[in-house]
Amino acid sequence: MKPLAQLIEAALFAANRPITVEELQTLEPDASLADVRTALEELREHYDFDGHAVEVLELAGGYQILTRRAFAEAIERAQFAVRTPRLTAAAMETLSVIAYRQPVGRAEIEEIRGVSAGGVLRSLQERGLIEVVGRSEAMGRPLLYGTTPLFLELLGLRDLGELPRTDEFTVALQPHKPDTADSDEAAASVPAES
Amino acid sequence: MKPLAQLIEAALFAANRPITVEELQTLEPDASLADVRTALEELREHYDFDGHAVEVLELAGGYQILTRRAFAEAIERAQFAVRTPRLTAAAMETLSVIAYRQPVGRAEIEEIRGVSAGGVLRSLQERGLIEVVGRSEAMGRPLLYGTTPLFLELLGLRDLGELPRTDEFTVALQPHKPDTADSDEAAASVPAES
Amino acid sequence: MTSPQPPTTALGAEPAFVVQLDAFNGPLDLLLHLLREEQIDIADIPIARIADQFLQAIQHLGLNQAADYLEMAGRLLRLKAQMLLPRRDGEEGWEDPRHELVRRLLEYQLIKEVAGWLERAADRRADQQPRGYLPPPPELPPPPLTLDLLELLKAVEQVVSQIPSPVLHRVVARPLDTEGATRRLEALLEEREEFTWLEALGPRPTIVDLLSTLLALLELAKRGRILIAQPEAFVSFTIRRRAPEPELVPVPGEPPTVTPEPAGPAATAPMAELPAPGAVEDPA
Repeated sequence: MKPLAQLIEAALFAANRPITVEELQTLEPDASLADVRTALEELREHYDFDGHAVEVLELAGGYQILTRRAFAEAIERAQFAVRTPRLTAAAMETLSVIAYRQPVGRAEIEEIRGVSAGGVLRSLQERGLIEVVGRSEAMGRPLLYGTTPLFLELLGLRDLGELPRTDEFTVALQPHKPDTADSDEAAASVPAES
Repeated sequence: MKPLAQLIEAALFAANRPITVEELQTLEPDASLADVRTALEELREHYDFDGHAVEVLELAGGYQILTRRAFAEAIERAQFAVRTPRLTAAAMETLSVIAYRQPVGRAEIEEIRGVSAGGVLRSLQERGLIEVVGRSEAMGRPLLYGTTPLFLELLGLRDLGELPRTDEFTVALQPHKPDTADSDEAAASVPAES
Repeated sequence: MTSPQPPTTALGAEPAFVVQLDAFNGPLDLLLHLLREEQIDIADIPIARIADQFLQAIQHLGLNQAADYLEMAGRLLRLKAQMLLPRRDGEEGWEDPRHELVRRLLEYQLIKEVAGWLERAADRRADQQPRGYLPPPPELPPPPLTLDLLELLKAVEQVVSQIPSPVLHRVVARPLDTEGATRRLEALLEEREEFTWLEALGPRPTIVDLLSTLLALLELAKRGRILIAQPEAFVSFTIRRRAPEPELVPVPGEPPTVTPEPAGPAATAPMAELPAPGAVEDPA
């Protein structure tokens, strides 16, 4: 591996979060951003062609080394690592509203979900998944929330543009059997309206 | 790389501690301890000959993947690349209230900013920017906060007297029409009194 | 009563309707569940039936959830009432009162779909582990905190701009036209020997007119030009020219002759200097 690729490997390995190209550039001030990108590509190919169990992924606006999905089960079985705990359904719903409506205030979130949102918002904020991004001009100047880079990291997304468009979801409330695991197939087959 | 070496690479990468050969064996029950050792050796050689920035080390009775010593400096720099912490808007606002009103209690800060201040006060205190300077005589004898010398140091001020007077701000504290957005022009044209 | 935990079933004919509310993320979620259980087309929700089922489902609510569910219960009951209102066939402007509820249900359903997608994405991501072991970071001085005066001042401005401007009661000085009122009264006195308070006020008096007239009257009485009397309680008092002997209430202390004080302070002073009521009657 070339020296820059080595430097980048060491940095990505040591950092436990996605690192941006700009941050990586500070490792070698003489290198251009293009050099950094080339070295990242070298590292990525190296991992891929040599059959490493880890890969370089683009996540939340940066790059991170993660184990490949194929080894998830083995790692979990051996209990060498703890799987990130799942969010509650309430937290996921709240995140969904914020992800699609950001910047969005608490009142709108509560209106859409039909329940008060204070506790969930606080806990999402504490986990670093959402943050206050401003204040509305509306009465009382309520706080507005948006998602953080950590949110993208949690979902394995490069950026918010990777979220599906809402019209790609089906909202089928036609009568159907309640117990079928419907979401995936239904979404694929039924075209959504507006 | 052979499948067992891959499994071991994934496990060592994800593990949060050194892993013993016996533990690694649980990844592949069909493999013998000798197989595991051979695979570890394969992995180690792979890292060494391919010029990776990481290596397999035997540590505390187990095995770990760590960055090579040669990259310590680069990694340190990578840690520096963590964005210099800035104060959040909430912290800034709280700090400004304290700077101008000190000694000031939490209730007054919350009254002025319209939001609860507990978390922000704690973090400002942890950063050494504010400190408890006394207790109010009011009911419950609440703590009073003031700014620290570090606060002055960071701002490059000799003393608090060097803070600009509030009437030098564009948003004048003088009473003015509540509903006209007059702040800028008004402040620019009308000389401040006193 | 034999089966201890009947499965979550919607209300058929059975009264044994058990819904584990903890399983729902709020009233909309519960409502969606009821609609699905009953295989109801969302375009045509039988509000009365669904409202009853909803009420039954939330009967045993814990207090901490109650507010959200009760609000929905209220909405449903109002909808139920609205649906009962008669409407003319083919009426143009009639809007289905269920429309808003349907919109919210669809929106919430969408959010649930999105949440499901996010959850699957998070699950997939959780299949990939980041580096597990992180050695303690080298002892570094904490990075310098970025803090500059400009930012602090911006924050001050931000705070200051958010302080609501105090609502001040604005006092508008509206000068009383006592002199005008005096002239009007004098003109009236020329014409008539006696008139009532209401006549003195004229048609549609403003509060300023009223006060001006009152002050003018008191001033005239003080100067001995008029007599003021109220025949009985709660009736308009009468004003009489004081040419002959006083037979009504005499104004004490003032000679009925020409007074050297043409207009006392009360006649010209703005409202703020309005003398206390006793001051005119009792100059001693």
